[in-house]
Amino acid sequence: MNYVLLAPEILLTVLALIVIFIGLLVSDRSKNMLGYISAAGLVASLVYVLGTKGEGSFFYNALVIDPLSQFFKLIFIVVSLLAVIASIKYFENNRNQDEYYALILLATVGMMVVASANDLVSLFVGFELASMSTYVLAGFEKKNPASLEAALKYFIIGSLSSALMLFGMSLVYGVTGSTNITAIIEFFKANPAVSGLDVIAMVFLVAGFGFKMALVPFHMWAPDTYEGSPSVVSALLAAGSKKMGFVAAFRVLVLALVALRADLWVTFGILAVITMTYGNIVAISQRSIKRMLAYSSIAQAGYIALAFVVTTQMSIAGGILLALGHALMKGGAFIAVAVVGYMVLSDNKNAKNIDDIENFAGLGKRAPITAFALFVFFLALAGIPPSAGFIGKFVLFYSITIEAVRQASTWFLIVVIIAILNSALSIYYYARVIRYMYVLPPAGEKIKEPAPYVIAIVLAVIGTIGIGLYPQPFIEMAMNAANVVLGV
Amino acid sequence: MFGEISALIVLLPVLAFVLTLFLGKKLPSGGAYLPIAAIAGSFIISLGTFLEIYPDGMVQQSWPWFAGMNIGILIDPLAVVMLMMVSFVSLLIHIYAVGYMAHDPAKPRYFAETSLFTAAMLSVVLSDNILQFFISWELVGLCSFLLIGFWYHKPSAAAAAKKAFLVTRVGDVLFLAGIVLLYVNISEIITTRAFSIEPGNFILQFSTMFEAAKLIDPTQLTLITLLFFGGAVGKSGQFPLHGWLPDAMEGPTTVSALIHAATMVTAGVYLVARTFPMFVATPDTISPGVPDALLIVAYVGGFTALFAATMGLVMNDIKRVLAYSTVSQLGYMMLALGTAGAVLGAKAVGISMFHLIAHAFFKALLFLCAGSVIHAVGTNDIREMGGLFGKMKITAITMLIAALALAGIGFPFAGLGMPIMNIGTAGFFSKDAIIEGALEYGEVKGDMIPYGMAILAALLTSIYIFRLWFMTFTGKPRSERHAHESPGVMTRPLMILAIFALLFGFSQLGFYGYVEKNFELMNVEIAVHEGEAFHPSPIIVMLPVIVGVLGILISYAIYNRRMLDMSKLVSSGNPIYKLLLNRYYEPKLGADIIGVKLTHGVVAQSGEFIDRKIIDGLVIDNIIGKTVFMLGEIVRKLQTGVVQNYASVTLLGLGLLIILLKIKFGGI
Amino acid sequence: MTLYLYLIISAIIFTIGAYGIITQRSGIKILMCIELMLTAANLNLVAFSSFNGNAAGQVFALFSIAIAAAEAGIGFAILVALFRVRDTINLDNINILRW
Amino acid sequence: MAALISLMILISLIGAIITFLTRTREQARAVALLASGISFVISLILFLRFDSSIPTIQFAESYPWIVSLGISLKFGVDGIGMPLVLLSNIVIPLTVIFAWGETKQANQFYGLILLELVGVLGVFTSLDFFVFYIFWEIVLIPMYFLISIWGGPRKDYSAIKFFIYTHVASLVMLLAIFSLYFNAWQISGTPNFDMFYLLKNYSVIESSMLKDAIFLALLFGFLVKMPAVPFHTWLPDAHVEAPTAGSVILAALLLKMGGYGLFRVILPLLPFSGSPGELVIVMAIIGVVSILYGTFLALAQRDLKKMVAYSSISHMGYVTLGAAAIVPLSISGAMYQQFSHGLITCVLFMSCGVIQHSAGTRIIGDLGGIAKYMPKLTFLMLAGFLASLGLPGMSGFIAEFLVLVNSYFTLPNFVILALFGIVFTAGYHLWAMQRAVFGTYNEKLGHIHDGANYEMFSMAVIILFVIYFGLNPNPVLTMMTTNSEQLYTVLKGVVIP
Repeated sequence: MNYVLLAPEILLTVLALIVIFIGLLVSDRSKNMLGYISAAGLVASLVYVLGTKGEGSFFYNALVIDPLSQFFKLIFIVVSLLAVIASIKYFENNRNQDEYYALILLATVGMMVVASANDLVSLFVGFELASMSTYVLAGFEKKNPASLEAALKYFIIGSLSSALMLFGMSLVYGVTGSTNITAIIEFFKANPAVSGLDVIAMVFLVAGFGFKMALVPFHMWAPDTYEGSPSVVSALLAAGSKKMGFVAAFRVLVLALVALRADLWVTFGILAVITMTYGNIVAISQRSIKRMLAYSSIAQAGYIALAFVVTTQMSIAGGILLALGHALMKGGAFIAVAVVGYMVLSDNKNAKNIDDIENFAGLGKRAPITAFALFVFFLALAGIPPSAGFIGKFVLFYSITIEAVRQASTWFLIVVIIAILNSALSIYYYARVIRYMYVLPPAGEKIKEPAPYVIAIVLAVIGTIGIGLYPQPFIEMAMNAANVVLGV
Repeated sequence: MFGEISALIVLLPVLAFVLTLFLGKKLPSGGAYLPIAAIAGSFIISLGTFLEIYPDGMVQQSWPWFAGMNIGILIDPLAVVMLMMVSFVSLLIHIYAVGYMAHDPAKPRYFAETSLFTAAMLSVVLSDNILQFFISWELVGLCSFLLIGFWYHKPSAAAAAKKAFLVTRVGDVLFLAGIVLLYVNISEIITTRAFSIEPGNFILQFSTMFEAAKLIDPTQLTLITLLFFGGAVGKSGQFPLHGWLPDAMEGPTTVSALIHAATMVTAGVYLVARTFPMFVATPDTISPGVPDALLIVAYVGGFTALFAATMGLVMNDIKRVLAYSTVSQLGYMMLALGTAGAVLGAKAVGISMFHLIAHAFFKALLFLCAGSVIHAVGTNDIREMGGLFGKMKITAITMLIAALALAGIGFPFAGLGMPIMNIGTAGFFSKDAIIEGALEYGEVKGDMIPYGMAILAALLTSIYIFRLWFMTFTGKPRSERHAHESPGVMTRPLMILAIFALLFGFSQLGFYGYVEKNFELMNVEIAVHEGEAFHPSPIIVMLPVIVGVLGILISYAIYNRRMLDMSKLVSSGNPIYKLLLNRYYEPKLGADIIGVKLTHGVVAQSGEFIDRKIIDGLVIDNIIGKTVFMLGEIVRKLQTGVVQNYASVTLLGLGLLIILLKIKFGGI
Repeated sequence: MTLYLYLIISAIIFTIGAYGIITQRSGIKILMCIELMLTAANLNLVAFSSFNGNAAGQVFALFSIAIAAAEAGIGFAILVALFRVRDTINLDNINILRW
Repeated sequence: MAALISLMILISLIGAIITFLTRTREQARAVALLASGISFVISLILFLRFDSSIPTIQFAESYPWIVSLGISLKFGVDGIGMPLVLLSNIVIPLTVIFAWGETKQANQFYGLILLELVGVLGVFTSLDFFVFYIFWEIVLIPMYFLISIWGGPRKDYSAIKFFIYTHVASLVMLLAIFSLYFNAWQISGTPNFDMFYLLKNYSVIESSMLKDAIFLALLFGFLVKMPAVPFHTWLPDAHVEAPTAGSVILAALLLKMGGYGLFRVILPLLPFSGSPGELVIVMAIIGVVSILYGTFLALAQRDLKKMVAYSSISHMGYVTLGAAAIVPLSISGAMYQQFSHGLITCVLFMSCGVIQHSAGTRIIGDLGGIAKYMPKLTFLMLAGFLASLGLPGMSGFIAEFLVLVNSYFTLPNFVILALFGIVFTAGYHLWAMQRAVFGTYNEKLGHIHDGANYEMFSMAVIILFVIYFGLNPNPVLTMMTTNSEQLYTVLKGVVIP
């Protein structure tokens, strides 16, 4: 049992403390370096995660390192990295940077813990660690009422659902007599008779995770929070902590349900379909781009949730791939919106609703890199090849189609057709923004896009297209992860 | 050696077309001499070929084209006489045009198009397969379209061009359908009846068609031939597709002379003559002993001859009179093919072709004379002419000759059993033969209707043509515009044509003998439904001439001597006169009602409505598009922004899920 | 059957909390309701642990109590910050973000 | 010389990227012309070295890509793809020349045109269904921009309609591809996206319902692209709003993708589908309806360009009909119709463009007598219109003749219906010419000038191609026939009720 495998978590935790500590000592001026430090730390842990192969379990099997956890850690670290890099500019000369970066790092650690949690306790702790850090981050612009309102709503719904989750966990513990997931699964395997209580417990867990995943009907907080929070934080939330819900669901629900032979596919099917349709339809009528992105990420959550409908290796691999893709695309998109915000503010100090679609007019001329990046992200989100979004959807839809074929089930067919129509529909609002960026005349002169933003965005673009052009390794990783999920 | 280079007959004018089109502007008189030289070349080669193959030779060349079709040359008697006529007349008219078009800035275009036309027409004549025939046939139509619309800035000209193309197009589609049907039938008998095409032959070659005709299912054959005839009806302006030809007079007069008198319009007749064996082979279901196809050809032809002549009586536009006369004469040719074909077999082709060529000469002459008159007085309306005889003698005399030829004036000595040969104009020989054929048909098959129509048409013919001549050249001038004789370049062709119009008739017997051999050369035997020997009484023999002369006298009396006043007759009060003047309301019916109102107004517009309003507007835009947006607007309002509602939605969802699963699993 | 007693009580507490969250307007009260719900869960854990005869549940409860405390702290912090800019913590008026 | 095809695609792609990066329009258009020219040369080499006597794939290349899904970059052409590759490479350079005077965001404009080239070349050459689909989708994006940046007043509506409408179709097609892929995977146990492999294994699907579902899904995907009535309504809008170059590419190349799908995918599947006879009838009905419907709607149009748009619907109907007739020569005719319509329609849309640019309107009623000031255009436009109405001696006639004659064997009644259309086809072409170009000059137009030389040049070149392929169809037709006969060997069994 070599704790070296936990090096990333440890590194980041320590780094968070160091950042706060430095923050105490140095002057506000020189706090700008903290961003670079934390970025460096994230890079280091990313390299480590990519580099190490081994598996293992720690703390009486409360944490495990396996393909699933590694894959999601990859996602979380990448997203936080993007957020941090962007923040170097976004929170430039902010005198609370130290807390900010520390919180981001802690949130990352929390997500990573969830990714590798194999015990309800560690799962809960990780969940809460990530949640609480992000509550604060969401409200980090203390003078901005929108930001605070976002934080408040996020906090209230978040803590409500963590209460639900805890309640569900308590029931699970009550039924199975253990908090260790492996043991729980064993128990369910041993006596699969559905007693009703365990199903209720499952529902509570669904509610708890569904809050993070922003599945309808547990999504209500998401649009407001994503809109109100600082764009970089929205990036972190949409791209990162959302996936936390998924990995938790993969870890607990899928296994438990498989063990229980309680096929909830109808439930999840309905949830998924409603979620994607809702997200797309509402996104069409948005003028605030951040809000539009929020709804689009609800829709994406709907697509990913299709993985629960047919719990096959293919479908779960597809879900995981789409999660990865979505992390890159959404993260990048929010950061791009941050650039636009920067642009608008540099035009006029006290501009209101800076992410209004009008501000995207002629972006192609004003901020070419950002515009092109957004163009890529949007098309990828719409599932146009070659892109991470396409690969994810491709595998996901494929898995459901073949289930429809294999079981000759009309319902699966209907589900996948609805999904298809949705992704066609989504083109509408993406294309509208693209039109604003490239077709309409610019509202101001060309700006110089700040280096940190550009780096973050370009990284995201490279990731999005790279996965689309060479998905081979990622598909393999996803497949292995899926095997873990299915306990094979 | 001419046989080998016979491809040049077509290629020379094509070359001339290309050169004139691109270099015409730089050359003197719009490069007129290029086509003239080229067509002269074609004429010489045709002549040479004729001399080579006379009396019983043929030229056959064939190259594979695409998908089992071929391009080829077949110069048999039928083709060679036509070749000589077309190239010769075209040559004369080109020469004439140098003078006639002298002042037109667009000369190069004119000469380019006419030489293209000549090329296409020649290719129609010498093609050895129905596909190439059809293609050239279409190109001829194209040139006609271009040349009718030569003065495209005149709306009437543009409209006429369009009408000509569309109306003939109707025929062409039938023709095409015939080809399709033929192709399918031949390939079927290849499989079913073990019919084989020996190497070197191709599926759509005439020779193949004639052999296949014996095997093809009779009703199918009738259908095919009638579809072909439909094409002929379109091109040759037979009823009911005759309407475009009078309108086509919007083009330059030379064009009318070349295309709408001498050559293109006769292509329809030529088509029927070409595929004559198939017509003869059709079964006789309607009237015993008469192939159905021929019967229909006969009736359509006869009726058209009469029908067009009636309209010729009242037209005031000099060219329209001639146009209707052309339609009527083409009717005669069809009539000949139909009636004589039923009783005399292959001889009918000779008779019809003879009239075709004679008609080509005198009708071209008539048009060119008309052209020179128009050139002189600057109007088309014969009511504004008159008394021109003194001013333009050559034109007047040549036109008189042509008129006599058209009226078919002569004296049938031999026909009356005298030991002298018949004396008369070309038209006399050719038309008499046709009427005789109709008569014999009537005698043998006991059906005199075609003959009656022919005789009546003959009478009207001579009336309207001399009405024209008298009103133009005699009496006192009705316009004070100073007219003068046309330049030599225009009058010389007139004289040459006049000579032919006078003397061509005497080649009658030789011509018959030669052309009849045609199908024997292609070793296709034609079943002749011979009746018993036939000796009409002298009066019958004289009848055509008599009616001709009678017609002349009538029109002399009316239009020269003014013996009876026409004003009552030609008043708009007279319904018959109105009917004729409005051309039996054919333009109205065809163009306005069927063309514009029905097709465009009703069908197309309703289609547009369905497409835009229902398929697109209703389904795509409103039902799908609008609903989505409305839904979005409604659903987004759920996001009230009040956090308690969010919480309630969350808990509500939780409750619903629990209930759902309770229903599913039960328990507790 | 005594287990069910505990469960019923915790269920009642939980429901009260849920009801409160839906109906209350003041942010503070809503925080308290959330605490109630967490408490209900903790009660469950403890009860189960004593009936299952292993300590995991109580450990879990301890963790969750600590976390609940932290959560409350953050919650109050946010409310205070909000009060500074909006002069109210009546959640009905805090709806600039919507639709 | 093995990698000619990928070289061709790569060059156009690189050309596109460079074009995007150029600063001035001179550079942009020069680069675009160069790249497409090179690509044309390569396609010419391919065309000349192509052996039309064998129906198999030639110049095949294959590079592994996504191993775990059995996806690899496979390229190659046969008698079905080769002519279209040539067509694409003829049309694009000439479009660049035609649009030589483009000033608005020139580098993007030419770059997008090149991207279209990349897309269509990919579609016509890729033999891996996954890659095929990717190119199929990529094609949409440049066209969306071409319409929505350089388009007319209602460009937003049309562009998005085009995008979503066709995207839905391709997604439906994707589902069918999934099923084929899964089916093949089940059989062999190894994933493989090879097109022919998937098509081959279609026959072993048990449930005929599933077979028909797959078949119809694919058919739908292709028919929308073609477009066939009633899935056509995106086309007129797209054409009316698109810039001339966009319309040209859309009509000449993008529509051909649909037809290509028919020959490459639909026909090989047909005999194994659940109920082949009925499906043939369905296709035939769609084909004939498209012919007549397109004709009559063209007759009803006031806008010249919209008329041309509907005329392409009508012409593509022949492709469907010929394909449905499953007679070797009718299939060749349908393929030839694709090729010839691709050329002819360029001239028509270019004429519309020149008129729009010079007279400022395309409404037939507002024009009139422009031949007076635009002789060159009139000449070329007339040639194009005559070719479009199927005048013999032009490529269009050969195609329609083959389709009509050979379809008569199996679908006589449909052919008779189609023949009706011919008269009206001539009707609307000539009527439009008469009202718009001939007649007295409409003075309200002010002083108008003839088309620019580069425009006239590219139109003239295409006309020459049209005439050449009308007089000598063999170079293209032979390879088509080779393949259609090979298709026929499979299709023989199909009986049409």
